[in-house]
Amino acid sequence: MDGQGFLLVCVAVPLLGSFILPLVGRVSVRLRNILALLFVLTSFMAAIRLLPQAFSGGNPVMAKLVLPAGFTLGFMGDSLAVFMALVSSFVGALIVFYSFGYIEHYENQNEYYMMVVLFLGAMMGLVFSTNLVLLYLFWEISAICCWRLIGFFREKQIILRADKAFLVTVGGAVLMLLGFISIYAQTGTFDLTAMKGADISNLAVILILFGILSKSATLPFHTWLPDAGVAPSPVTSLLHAAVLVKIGVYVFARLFLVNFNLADIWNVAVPVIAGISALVAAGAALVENDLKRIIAYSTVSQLGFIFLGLSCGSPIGIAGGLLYIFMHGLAKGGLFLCAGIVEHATHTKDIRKLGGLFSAMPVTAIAFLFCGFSVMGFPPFGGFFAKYMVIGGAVDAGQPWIALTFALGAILTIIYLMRAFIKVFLGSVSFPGAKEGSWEMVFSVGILGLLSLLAGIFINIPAELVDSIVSVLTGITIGG
Amino acid sequence: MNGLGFNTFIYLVIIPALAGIVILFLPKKERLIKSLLVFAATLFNLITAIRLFGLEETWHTKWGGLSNFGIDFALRTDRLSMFILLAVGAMAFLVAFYSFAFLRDKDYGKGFYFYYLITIAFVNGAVLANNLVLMLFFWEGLLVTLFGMLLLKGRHKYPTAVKALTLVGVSDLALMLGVGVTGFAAGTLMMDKITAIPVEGIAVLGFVMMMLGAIGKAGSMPFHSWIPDAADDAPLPFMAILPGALEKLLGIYLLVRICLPGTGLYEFLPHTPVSTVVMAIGALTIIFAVAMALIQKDFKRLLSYHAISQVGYMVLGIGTALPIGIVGGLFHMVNNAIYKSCLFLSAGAVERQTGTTDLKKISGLGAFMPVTMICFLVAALSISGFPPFNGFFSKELVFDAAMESGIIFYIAALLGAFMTAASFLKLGHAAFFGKPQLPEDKKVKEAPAAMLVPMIILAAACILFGVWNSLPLGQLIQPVLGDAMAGHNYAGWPHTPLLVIISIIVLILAIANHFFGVKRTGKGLGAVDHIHYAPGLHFIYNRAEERWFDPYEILMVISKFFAWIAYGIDRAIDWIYNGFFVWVANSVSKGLKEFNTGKQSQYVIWAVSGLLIVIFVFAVLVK
Amino acid sequence: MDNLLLIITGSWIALPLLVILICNLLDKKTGKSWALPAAIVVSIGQMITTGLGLLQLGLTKSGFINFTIFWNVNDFEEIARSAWASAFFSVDTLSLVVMFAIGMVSLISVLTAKKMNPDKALNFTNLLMVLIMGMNGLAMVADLFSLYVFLEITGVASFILIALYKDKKGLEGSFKYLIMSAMASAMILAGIAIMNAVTGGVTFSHISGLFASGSSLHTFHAISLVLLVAGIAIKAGLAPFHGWLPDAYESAPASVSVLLGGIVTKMAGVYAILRLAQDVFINAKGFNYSLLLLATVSIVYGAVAALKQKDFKRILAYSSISQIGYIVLGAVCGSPLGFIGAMLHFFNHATFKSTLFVNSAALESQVKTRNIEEMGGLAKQMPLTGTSSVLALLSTAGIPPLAGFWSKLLIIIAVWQTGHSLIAGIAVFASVFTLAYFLMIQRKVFYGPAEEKFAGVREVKGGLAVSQVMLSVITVVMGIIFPLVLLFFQTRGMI
Amino acid sequence: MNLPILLLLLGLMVVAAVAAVMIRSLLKSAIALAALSIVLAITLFFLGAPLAALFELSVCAGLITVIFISAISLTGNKPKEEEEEKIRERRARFLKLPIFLLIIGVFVSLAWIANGINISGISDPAAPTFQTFKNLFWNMRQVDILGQVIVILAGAFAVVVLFKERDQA
Repeated sequence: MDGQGFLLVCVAVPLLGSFILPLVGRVSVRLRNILALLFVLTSFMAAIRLLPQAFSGGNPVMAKLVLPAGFTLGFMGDSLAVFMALVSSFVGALIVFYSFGYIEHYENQNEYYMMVVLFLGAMMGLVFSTNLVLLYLFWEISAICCWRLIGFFREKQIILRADKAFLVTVGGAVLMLLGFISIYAQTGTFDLTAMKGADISNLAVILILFGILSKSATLPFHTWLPDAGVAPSPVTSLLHAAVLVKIGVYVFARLFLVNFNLADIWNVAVPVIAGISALVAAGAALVENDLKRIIAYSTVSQLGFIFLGLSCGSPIGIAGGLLYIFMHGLAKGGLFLCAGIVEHATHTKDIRKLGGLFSAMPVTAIAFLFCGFSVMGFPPFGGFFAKYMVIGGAVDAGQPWIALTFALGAILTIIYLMRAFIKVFLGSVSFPGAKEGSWEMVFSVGILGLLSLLAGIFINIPAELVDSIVSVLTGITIGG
Repeated sequence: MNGLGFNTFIYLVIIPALAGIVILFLPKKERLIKSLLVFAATLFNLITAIRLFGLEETWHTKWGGLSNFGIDFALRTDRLSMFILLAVGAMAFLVAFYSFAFLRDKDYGKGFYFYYLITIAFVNGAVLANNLVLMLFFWEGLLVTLFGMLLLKGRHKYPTAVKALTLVGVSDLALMLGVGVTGFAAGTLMMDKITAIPVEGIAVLGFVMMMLGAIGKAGSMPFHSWIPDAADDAPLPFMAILPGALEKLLGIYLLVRICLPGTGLYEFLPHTPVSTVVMAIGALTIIFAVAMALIQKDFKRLLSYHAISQVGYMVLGIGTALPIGIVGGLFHMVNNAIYKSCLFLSAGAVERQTGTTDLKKISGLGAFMPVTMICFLVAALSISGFPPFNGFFSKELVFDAAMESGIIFYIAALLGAFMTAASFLKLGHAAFFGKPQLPEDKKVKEAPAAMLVPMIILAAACILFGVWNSLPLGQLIQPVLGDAMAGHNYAGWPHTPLLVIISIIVLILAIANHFFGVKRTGKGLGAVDHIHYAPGLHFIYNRAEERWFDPYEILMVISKFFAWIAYGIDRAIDWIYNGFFVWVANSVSKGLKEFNTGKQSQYVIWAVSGLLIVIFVFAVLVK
Repeated sequence: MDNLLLIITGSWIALPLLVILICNLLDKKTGKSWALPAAIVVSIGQMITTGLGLLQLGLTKSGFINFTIFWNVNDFEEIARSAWASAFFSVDTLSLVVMFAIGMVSLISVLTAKKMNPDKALNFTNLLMVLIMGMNGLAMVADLFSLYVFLEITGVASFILIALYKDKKGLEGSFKYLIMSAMASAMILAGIAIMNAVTGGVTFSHISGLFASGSSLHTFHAISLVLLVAGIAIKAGLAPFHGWLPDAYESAPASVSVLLGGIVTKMAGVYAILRLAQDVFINAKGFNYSLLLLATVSIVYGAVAALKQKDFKRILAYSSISQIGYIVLGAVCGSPLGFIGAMLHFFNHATFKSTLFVNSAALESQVKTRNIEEMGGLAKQMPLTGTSSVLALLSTAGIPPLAGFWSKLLIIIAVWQTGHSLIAGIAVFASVFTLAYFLMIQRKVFYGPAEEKFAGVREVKGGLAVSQVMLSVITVVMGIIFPLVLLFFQTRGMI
Repeated sequence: MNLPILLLLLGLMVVAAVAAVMIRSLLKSAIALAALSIVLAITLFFLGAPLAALFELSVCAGLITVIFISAISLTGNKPKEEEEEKIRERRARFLKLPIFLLIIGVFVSLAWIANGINISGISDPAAPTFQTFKNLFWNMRQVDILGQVIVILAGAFAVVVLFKERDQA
């Protein structure tokens, strides 16, 4: 199979495969689970297979369907896309695996697996698509999946929150669509490759930012994300780590770093928004008492860092932002899965009621701590490099004060994550009968915790990928 | 660049780290193997440091994709780093040796060795690093081992661990920002290529942040308050090695790296505002920490406050930016590492033998533990600045520099010296002299040899470095300053007799004060009660004991305050979605619903109004 | 004209007529039992023939096919040029697309009506055939006056259909519709009369020639246009002419509201606007701008007003007002892309709105209520209804990859491109409201904790189930094959 | 065209109009109105306005009637006594109408004759020349014819659905 084939496999297998899962589920639960995992892994393997060509520096793999009126649809596997696909499909596969243990006692499993796999498929489609409409299409598919998955438990309040998430993200998305349309009105095409390097109006940028910020849960469109914590833990993990919020930052990178020339004003405006978002969310995380909401606010806060890195305009910052996506994916995925194990064992998420779980679930606790350290940015965990590069990037772009703001945000990160950790795992024992989760669950969090550490120690591997993306983005190789 | 350089450099990091990992995977029972492994690793570390001594080399390799952002895996040795490495190696070896005995019957030995070796690896790495980010990597990595070590004695000790993690984390984040700004201001992250960035514009931020990082690691104010708590909650070898020695070494190392005249990262000149600020931090640290030490009633806690206050002298000395001050500061750092470790180790010996370090429960131990007492006395006299122990000489150098920079700093330093002496008089008196008093059913003997040997070596070093101070000064410290030392030599007896006389007067005053206090209360422990319970001071002391001045508590209050504001903003935004939008949509919709009554006449009226709209559009367009 | 074409074109009027004749002339019992199957045959036949027609159309260069009804006149060419002649039908892509939709919705309506008693079934079939003929005629005429005639046929048939059960509500709704419709007729007729007087003719080609030449608007032209716009707006149910629409939809029997909501009011009003915008008032600014305004008002009004409704069908009615706005927007913005969008949205609207009305019928038959407040958690008992309603609602709200997204997208693009960016913004944002009220439906009806009292509820079977599946498939497939649709229009030369 | 036929037609119109107003049953009244339209259409045609005649035929005779029928069928009946009361009232009011109309008609006719106006001369010169009614009706507007057929069908069904069954009910 050639590159194009792998590209299409990467997108199509989970997208189409998801629809047969409910059918298979009627026959055999086990087979359905294995198939779900297989579909996601297929994507992952295909993405790996695309890796050499994407990073060889030559022309990226393309698959196109030429249509009239600038509607040409296409998939392209360039380095940025493959990188994102790898991160998402890998974390996604772990989450699916985790679900085997987590979800087995609940109803609507068929729909669950279908939506999760479809969700990841949409992510694959989104990262590879070269057409704004196609991008929007996958964007909204992910919103649908998100809606169904958040409302998984089918309670009135939960559904209200699912609806809220759907409405806020769609509200942003339609404005983004308007932005796309204004670009279309200007360039006459939706094909990104055909309009590379175009200058776009500030109006279009604002409109697109509405979409990106609402999807990536940045102030003032963020409150749906903490509310979405009512979903099953693998789902929140998926939203926060693998797919949903990453979509926004990916599209930001794809549009504003790769494709269009951004006016200078945005190199200040976006970091300022991101900074406010990072601080406010961090503060809220310190007040919250619901474990998942704390982690969710943490995501909002960390997304601020990612946006800072991507938007500040210096190569090191961009590299940091991309690295941050990777590290945050691993760590935040792990945190939520740990929270899931805790919730599974104790049936509460209120950290005031929890405590002393370390001895009952040591692996989970340590994985939580590892992931937490990565998010806090302590070496030798992976988050350190990302955090440094983002902050250093902001300084490099001549915005030391914004960097200082983010350093304050990072301080708050330490405080709230440690608060969560000690209240849940340390202190007096609150649930004497609590047990460690099933082996699938523990294995998944263990892997994520370990990877958070290994990604820091062997930083050169992800850094190599990121560097090659950045050198494509900026057209130059910095330093030596 | 030769092969030897690389291998030896990198092994300083790799060997201890590998040994640590191996220990982690060894079964709990294999005590001997673990001990041997630790012994071998630390010995290797010491020998390598000695072998490398005098080597000045740089070595660098690409660090994956990071290299393209100026982040190389670059190491170097110069006089400063070799000096620090040597000190680290020596301290690490001694404390490891001590721990074998101390930890024999503790169940957290494995974890301690693991963290211990990793810590040494990281410290070595941080000192060796030539790239600022690489340094930051190792530097901040210590946070994790710090956290782990503080949790060793049980998970209920977490408040201290979290406190330490937070405070040091804050200073490390400051350093992270500082590294970023420094790299930006200098255009490179390679430390050997950065010299004397003028402290102006954006570089001010970089300088301040680097400084915060350095003094935070050293345990100066305002990043100090976890240390006394750790004294209660952490295993004693930890106190001896980390707050007592390695963290000071590392913090002061960076401080000197930043401030060294001529070759430092920043242009740091005497009699400048920045210099004054740094000195002020040093002076405040001395006074407040020692004032707190004065009133402590616990052996380890008292020592831990001294661990803070001594940093003040180093910061003060280096902050003067004068060669004499920097030499003094570095010398004091070495001396402090020696006598403070010795003090902690003796505290450990007391703890191991009696089971407590609470001074109210023990006294007159001198009769049972003479060797410990002698080692303690040497170190205590040293830290109090009695001649001819090493502490005296380094303090005199700092006094000299402080005098030159401003009399106020000198007075602060003197005040500190007075209280240091007073508190150690009290401590020594209470613990080792007076009527023997022991906790029940305890037969107290002298500590085992494995613990005594390091203490004796350290006590001996106190005397050696005092009497023969040209050995450390001439061989180790003054070369660090390089050209700035031209024409100076601070070895030997202090050069300013007047200051020496004043110092001795202060010491005599301290002794007088002690006897006054003992007479008043009738026991050694109450020697400073008249200061503790003095009007006004009493109030402040009480507040301090209630942690009113604890920067961690203040940080928490500020964070909470900020968090509530942020939460308010967050809820307000959420209300816009959950409340406002829904309310508007519902009320508009409700209005429209009520509008649609089902009456035909109304429909006709609307239709007519619609017709009017259409007519209006046409009318506008026709014109 | 070859024979195949003759059969195809002939069937559009002849087939329903034939069914009426057969069913009414046979003995009563047979006629009644044959009525609904015959109607199904007609509907499916229409779907097939329009499909064939589209293929046939691809062979022609001109993009349309003209054909006479009863007989060929000798001097056809001359007559066709005459400003007064309405001697032939003319079909183009638009006609065929809407006729396909007519066939489809009729089929759904008949499937929904399966349970009717035989007497009603015969009457229903008769009127449905009249309605189909009316709508087909509407789709094919090329003359203003004939357009009016078929509008009235459609109207009359639907009045009676609404009142089919002669319950009080049905009669009332029907009467409201009738009165408003009569007002509309008067205006349209007056408009046509004035147009005739000032331009000297009533055929599309004649009038469009005058408008296309760009000559300035005469006052009488303007008056005529005002009357036409207002009249058609009433027929289409554009706000603020919409008053009758929710009442009529709500009060009609289930299978009739499928028809009404899916196709009838769209044919009567929206198709007329599409046709006039495309073929007649080409550069008439007043026509375009006034309808743009009304469309925008409708979009917002319909979406907002639906939020607080309790009756399932009423929500759908308001939703229709909103969706009609989109179609009109695309039709009158003056760009070919927008026109294609409007045409596709017309079709898609027929699909998803029929789905939703079928859902409503299914709920009504199983749960015995249409009040959404009284339902809850039915997705478990009625998975098919639940799923198809989700698909339809997402399509309505314009969420990709469903069909509704693409057509809406084209419309918005066109509106933006023609310089009405503010309107485009409003239109796009209104879809969030659309989503909001549909989410409300989902929340209150399907998606929620299963309730005790509905434990005995079962999924619908038979016609309702078939139509739900069929329509859902169309919605999804249309969404997925959209690129091909676009290619099709390119070959048609419309882009 | 000759006057007598015209007068005959006009007379028929008057009769139909009066019938439309006076007849008790609304349905029959509507049919009378349709008859009136047909006569009017014929008149218009003879007077040389074929197009107007055609539209009159389509609209008034066909559509309007059907709409009336639908409307009537949708509305309910009043109680019998009340309805009769109403009709009596109306009859009393309109009883003078025929006489009044007759007098006016006579006067207008006399005035026309006195002035010697040639009625056949009034025709729109701008109107196109249609060869025959047949051509106009069957060739040029055959779509409308079809429409009429369907309209009438619809009207028939309206009656069937709404009247016939109501009586049964």
